[in-house]
Amino acid sequence: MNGYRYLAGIVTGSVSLLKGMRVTFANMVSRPHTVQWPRQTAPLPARFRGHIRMLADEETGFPRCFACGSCARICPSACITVQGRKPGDRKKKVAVRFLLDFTKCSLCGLCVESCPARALAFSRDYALAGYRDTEFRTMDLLEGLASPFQF
Amino acid sequence: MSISPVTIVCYLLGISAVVGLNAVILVWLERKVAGHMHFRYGPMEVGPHGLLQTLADGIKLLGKQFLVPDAADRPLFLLAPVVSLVPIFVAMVPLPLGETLQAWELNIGLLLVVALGLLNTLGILLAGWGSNNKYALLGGSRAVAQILAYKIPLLLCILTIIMMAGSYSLRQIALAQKDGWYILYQPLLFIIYIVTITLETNRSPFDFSEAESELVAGFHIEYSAMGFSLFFLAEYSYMFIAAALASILFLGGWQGPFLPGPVWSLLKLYGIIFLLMWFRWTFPRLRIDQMLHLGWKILLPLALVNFLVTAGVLAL
Amino acid sequence: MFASFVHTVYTLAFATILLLVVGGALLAVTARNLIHCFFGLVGALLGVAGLYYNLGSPLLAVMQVMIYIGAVCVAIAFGLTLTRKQGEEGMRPLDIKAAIPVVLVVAMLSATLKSLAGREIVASARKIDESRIGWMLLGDYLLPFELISILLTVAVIGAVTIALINRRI
Amino acid sequence: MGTGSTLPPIVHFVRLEKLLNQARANSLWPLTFGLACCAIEMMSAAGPRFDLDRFGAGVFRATPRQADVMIVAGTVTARMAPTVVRLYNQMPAPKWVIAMGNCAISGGPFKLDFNYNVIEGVSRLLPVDVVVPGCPPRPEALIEAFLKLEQQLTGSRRFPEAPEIPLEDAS
Repeated sequence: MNGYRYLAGIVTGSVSLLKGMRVTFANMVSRPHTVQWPRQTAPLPARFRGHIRMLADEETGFPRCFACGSCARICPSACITVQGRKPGDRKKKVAVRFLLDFTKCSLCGLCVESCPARALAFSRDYALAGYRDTEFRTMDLLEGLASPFQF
Repeated sequence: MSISPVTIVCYLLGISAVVGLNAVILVWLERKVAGHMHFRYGPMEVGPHGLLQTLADGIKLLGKQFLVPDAADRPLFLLAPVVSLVPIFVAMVPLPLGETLQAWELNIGLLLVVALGLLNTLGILLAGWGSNNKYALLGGSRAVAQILAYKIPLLLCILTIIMMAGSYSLRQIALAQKDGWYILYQPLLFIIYIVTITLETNRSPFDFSEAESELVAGFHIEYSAMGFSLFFLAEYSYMFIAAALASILFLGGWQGPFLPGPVWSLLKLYGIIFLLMWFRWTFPRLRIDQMLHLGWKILLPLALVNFLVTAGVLAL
Repeated sequence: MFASFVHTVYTLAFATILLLVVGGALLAVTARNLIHCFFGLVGALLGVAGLYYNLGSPLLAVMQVMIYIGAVCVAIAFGLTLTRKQGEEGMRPLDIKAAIPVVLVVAMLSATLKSLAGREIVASARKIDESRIGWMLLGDYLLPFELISILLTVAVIGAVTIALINRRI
Repeated sequence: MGTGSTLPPIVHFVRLEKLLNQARANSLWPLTFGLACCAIEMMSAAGPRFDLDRFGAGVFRATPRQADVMIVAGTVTARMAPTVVRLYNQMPAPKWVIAMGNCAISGGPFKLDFNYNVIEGVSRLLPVDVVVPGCPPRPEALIEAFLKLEQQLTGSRRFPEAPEIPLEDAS
């Protein structure tokens, strides 16, 4: 009986090993799942959160932000610095400085939710890397937007 | 004793070329096989399909700093990679890769190859002790425990083949299989032999002496740059030798229809190496007691029974 | 010119083998570190294999490597890796007891040399067939062969017994 | 060449160094070393979808003696800091550090006045070559870091810039 079990163990063990080898061989001859970034791109999820960005007003092209500071107040990591001024002809303030310290941000999204002007959104910058951390310590979100203060 | 020094130098150069080229090809192949078994590509960007990857690795390792730990046993530490590499140059001498492609026909070629193959453990033990590192020492002592488990089944396999062919000469053994390869007569023995060479070449699932998840990197934990690459070279060359032996002992060596001899022997050889790679990327590592169980309680009795049965059949 | 070069190479090779034997043996008995002793022993045995080859018996040389280095030394190494580092201070290489083997070796060597004195020593040029060794072992020398195997079995049983003393299964 | 080597060579061989740098850039073996959640993204980068091994950087070595790049992936606590430094010191000379994730760059969300046990950026301990911001960064960002390192070593970029993925491509 014992001898039978010994031999049966060897046979069943070998069969199970062969089954495992069949799986890996099938893997090997099937098509790889790799997306060859950066030559190809894998789809990003629709709700992907990159660093926040500032949206522009459709009419004027100025930043939507009126520097109320609620984002800076609610941010748990204190990564946002906002300053605004009133342009001469308007009632509302417009942001003149909007700095993000992305190295402290943990993408919780409280700033986006709390913004009364809906001025903030998540960007789709997914592959940031740099040689110095200072590039990301003060990211100027107003870059590229028009400003009413260009004299 | 009538070999001129020029011939010896030519042989040495040829064997060095084989050792180097084989390692370059095998490392690339291993990474590609591993990649594809994981649904990946493996090296792609260095050269077409990553063909130059190993070259880049080699040049990089040449340019790295070679560290000798302060507490290491300096002479032993420096000697270890050399000890594990040098026997290869002798063991490759009697391997026939073709009708005429053989450095030296030796009437005890098989014994020489097997004896030198066992010296690999000495290099590992030397590295393990010389590094003066607990993981390295554990790796070395595991390698010694391992050799005790696989050596007797390995020698029994070889004895059976010697008995069937009636010669120690690798060339004669290959020629004896003109009418039928020994794998047809001895399928069980072939399986035992493949398992023992997996043990001999220290490859997963039996890579106890460098078990990454237990011993960090085992015996070569303290080796950087060239020391490490010499160990790497030795490991892949031992794979080459073991696979070449398997192809000669069981698959008729260079003999086969249509294609020229060396092509056949390389095909068989790399087929067996692919089998070893396939094992590596399929099976998880055993526990050491399971390995000893396998060696002493399964491989040894099976090889012994097979040996006795073969002897009986041959005597009749 | 060429022949003399070959001759020089062979002489150098022989000198290397001698150095390996003598140096390895000296290292094996004088080194303080146990593992250095072990590798001295390995070197000496390798050198002896080289001597066998030089004497025209490659089979004996290969067997020397396979049995003495591949088996005996590995068994010693297995024991070494399981021993604890203990009592290293007590082992002085120049103990008074070390004189005993020295005296024995000198006596044996002088006796051998005395018996050989005056005779001409010729290395046997006759090639020994491997199969003849097998026939001799299983024919004329069957009794000693079997006695050795009994001795080995006894040694194995003894080792198992010693190993079981502290186990209490 | 930055922080790559601890001792600059006395004599420079231009061609040899170019060759060496090409080889180094194409075989950056990282250390198997993860500290926190970013390590999951690091593993993902080595996995089938992104496959760091395509660039020759997929050989994760367990021992620092054989590694070239240390990826500090996660929060460096005060308790872990000596170990991180020790591992860095154990690596042989041409070696680089990638600070992956906000915690490794600046302490991230743990950078608070009353937090006593988090090192505010691994650059206080080691010379950092490439930073990868994000919480955690995507695997592509880690690959981008390797490409940046390669760019720094060879002086030119062999690969296309990171392509934009618009919202329409989302799955």
